[in-house]
Amino acid sequence: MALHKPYADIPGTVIFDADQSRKGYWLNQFCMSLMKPENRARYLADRRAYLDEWPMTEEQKQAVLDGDLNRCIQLGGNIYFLAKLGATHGKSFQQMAGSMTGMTEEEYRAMMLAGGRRIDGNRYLGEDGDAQPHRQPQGHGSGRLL
Amino acid sequence: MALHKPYADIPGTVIFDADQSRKGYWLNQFCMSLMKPENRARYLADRRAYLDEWPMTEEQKQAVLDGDLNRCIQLGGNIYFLAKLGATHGKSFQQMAGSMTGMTEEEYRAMMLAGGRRIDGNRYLGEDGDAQPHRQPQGHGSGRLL
Amino acid sequence: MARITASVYTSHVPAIGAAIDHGKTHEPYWQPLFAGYEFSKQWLREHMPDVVFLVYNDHATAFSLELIPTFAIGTAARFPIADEGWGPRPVPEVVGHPELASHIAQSVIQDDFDLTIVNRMEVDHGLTVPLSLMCGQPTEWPFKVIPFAVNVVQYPVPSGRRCFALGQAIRRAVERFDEDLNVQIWGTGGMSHQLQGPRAGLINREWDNRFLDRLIDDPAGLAEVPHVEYVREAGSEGIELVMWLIARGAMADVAGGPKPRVAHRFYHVPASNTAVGHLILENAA
Amino acid sequence: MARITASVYTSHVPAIGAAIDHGKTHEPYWQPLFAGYEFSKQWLREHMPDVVFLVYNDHATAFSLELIPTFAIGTAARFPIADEGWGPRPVPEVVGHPELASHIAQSVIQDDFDLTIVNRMEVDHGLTVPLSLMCGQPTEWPFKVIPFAVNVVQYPVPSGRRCFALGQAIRRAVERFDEDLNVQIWGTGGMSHQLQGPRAGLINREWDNRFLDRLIDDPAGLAEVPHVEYVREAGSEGIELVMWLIARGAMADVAGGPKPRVAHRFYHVPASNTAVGHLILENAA
Ligand SMILES: [Fe+3]
Ligand SMILES: [Fe+3]
Repeated sequence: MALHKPYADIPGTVIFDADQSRKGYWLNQFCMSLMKPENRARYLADRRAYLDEWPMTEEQKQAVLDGDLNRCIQLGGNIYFLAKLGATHGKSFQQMAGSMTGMTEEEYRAMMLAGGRRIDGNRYLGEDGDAQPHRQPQGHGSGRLL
Repeated sequence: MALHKPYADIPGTVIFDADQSRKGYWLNQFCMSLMKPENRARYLADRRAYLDEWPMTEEQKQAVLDGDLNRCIQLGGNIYFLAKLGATHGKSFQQMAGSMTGMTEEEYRAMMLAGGRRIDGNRYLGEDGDAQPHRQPQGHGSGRLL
Repeated sequence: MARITASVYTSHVPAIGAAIDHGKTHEPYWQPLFAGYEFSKQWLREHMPDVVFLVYNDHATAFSLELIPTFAIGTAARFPIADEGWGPRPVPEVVGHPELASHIAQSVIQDDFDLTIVNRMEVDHGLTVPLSLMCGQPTEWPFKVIPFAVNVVQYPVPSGRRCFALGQAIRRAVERFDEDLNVQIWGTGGMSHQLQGPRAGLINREWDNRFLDRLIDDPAGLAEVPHVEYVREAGSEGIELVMWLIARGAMADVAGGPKPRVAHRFYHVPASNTAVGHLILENAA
Repeated sequence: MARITASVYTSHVPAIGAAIDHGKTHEPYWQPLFAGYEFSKQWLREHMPDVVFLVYNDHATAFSLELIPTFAIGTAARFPIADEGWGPRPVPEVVGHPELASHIAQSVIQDDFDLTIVNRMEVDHGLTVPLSLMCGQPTEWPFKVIPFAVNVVQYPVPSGRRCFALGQAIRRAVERFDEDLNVQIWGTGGMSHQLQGPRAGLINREWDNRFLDRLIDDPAGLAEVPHVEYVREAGSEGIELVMWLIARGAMADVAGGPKPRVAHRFYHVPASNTAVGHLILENAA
């Protein structure tokens, strides 16, 4: 492995490093294009056709169509790029982040109002916090933004 | 003076620092536009009209129309940007540099073949080398590129 | 001579900007947060700077993956407000200070910081939300702004140590500028938050408050904290906090002067996904 | 493990590219210059690298005044050839090494060099002329290239000391890369030349040759020379020579290894407005 990744042992977290950035290049650049209102309109009019203009993998396109942000992030997406996609669909950062936990919007909002997710048990893979792989999904949401 | 300029005492030389860059911003950006063949064609078809599309000062536009590169540089131009202007007119770096000395193309080329301009007398303003202000112009050229 | 009179630290959560823009600041959800900035608005009116050197990060707005500067300084005369996907925020354009910005760029590049100089850049919520929090909704911002964008999006981001040293270089640069200017330096972003994955919504009050304590009293020690601790303890987007060390490094005590005065300290959870932290430190006059 | 086996230094005068592209290399004006590179082409065939880390400066081509990175590393898979006003040079596209480039970027950023990462960039004569001089006119370049662009256009440019330290960090980064790669580092630009004003055409043979001597034997001392000496002694564009210190800093002796072997040294005046210098230094195997 070329890059040293001291962050690989954090549960429920993908660090946007050079490897992820390379993988997600066109997915993220597609998201950037949605900063222009005319592109947002074209995308919303025919999502599949707009996606097909970009050299993304079929998996990446499907993850976008599904509104599956966890999958988008695994495939190289970064949340600040994906935020343009969310905004285009009228979704807030809170809705986007919440969708990735498997909670409903109400469940996630309630967690935040109660002080947010606890750090205990969520520092290292293999602990028993609610962000650990064996405890997913966390709620009654669809896991999808759309 | 905000910027310290230890290079201010070198004869016949303008250093492209932040002050020059700010002054020459649009002059240089105009030159950059000539990297596109369609812009070169439009510029050559009607130089004045093309220049009038840019928020340059009238002095800058006139210096470009005159092919007066020394003046362009005093007004904030940088040689690497101006090179795009030269190239658009089919001129080489040697023709561009030569024009700024007041020599003819042949005189300048002969100086270079003979080993180039001497450093002695040309390090500090106030010495007596051939680049000093009191010894300009140096030859029988027009001082203009065009 | 120009001088840095104070530093301001604040989160820059986009939802805060939306709450201001849509007139929701008195709603029960938002009221406690904006109450924490009432002091700050008054303080700013009484300590109005000529220029704010505003350290923030671009959130994939001006900089896409085509080009990622570690440190970018805005030397332009004006900076338009970006459209981040909802249309541009309805706030005034940002007016720069090209002379001071260029002077700082020249000085810190000669001090071995490898800046990228930017003359054309739109600014996003990272820069405009702190302005709104501190100034409210004026028709023009009441001071000039030098935008200073730090890469905290693609790993590796600059280290805390590097940011702290950069702040010191910025202070030296400002003090060498001939014009008599009152300059504040603002550090923005953070505090704990994670916007992605099953760990989204992470908040770490204890770590955040310890960060505030150490930022005040032990910034040099705090600057040694490695990236991975920010990510592990404060969430993947908590890494933004390294930017606060740039502002802190520019304070007088780091160069042997007196300790800054803590004019204000505030902490609140949540704003959207995020813990909000806020500090105002004044240099002795 | 990847390793830096040699460093190559050469001027990158655009007229040299034009002479190659237009078949003028045997004309009397050009013949002495190209004769100086005959050895080098043969040497390269015998010491073919997998990757060349190519230090050059962009000449207002990829970077306009909108954005000026002090140090930019190309991490893309391909780099198209720029149109500098005469149409693009008729040479192959440049193929990058994204994995090694990203690895180096990560490593040197963590070593406190504030790089700009670039994934979309056209390359100009500063990068392609050295390739043509060393490789001739192949249909594909025989190795991958990591473009590394240094700002030497708008003042202040990075100091010699900074460049020399960066070279050392690059060497450490290369040696930490797992794949077994033969890497060369090339430093380009210079030697003495001035392209502007009444002092255009300046050549300083003595200073240039002293620079070559010290680059070989006393690079750390040479790295202390301030910018203004380059400009004063070697012309306003002679400042490009600071880039050679990046390549030199990456050689083994700087990290306590054996002195490099001088495989080739060449100096010629003129190429267009410029003094041409060229060195090949080999690390012990
Ligand atoms: Fe942020
Ligand atoms: Fe060059």
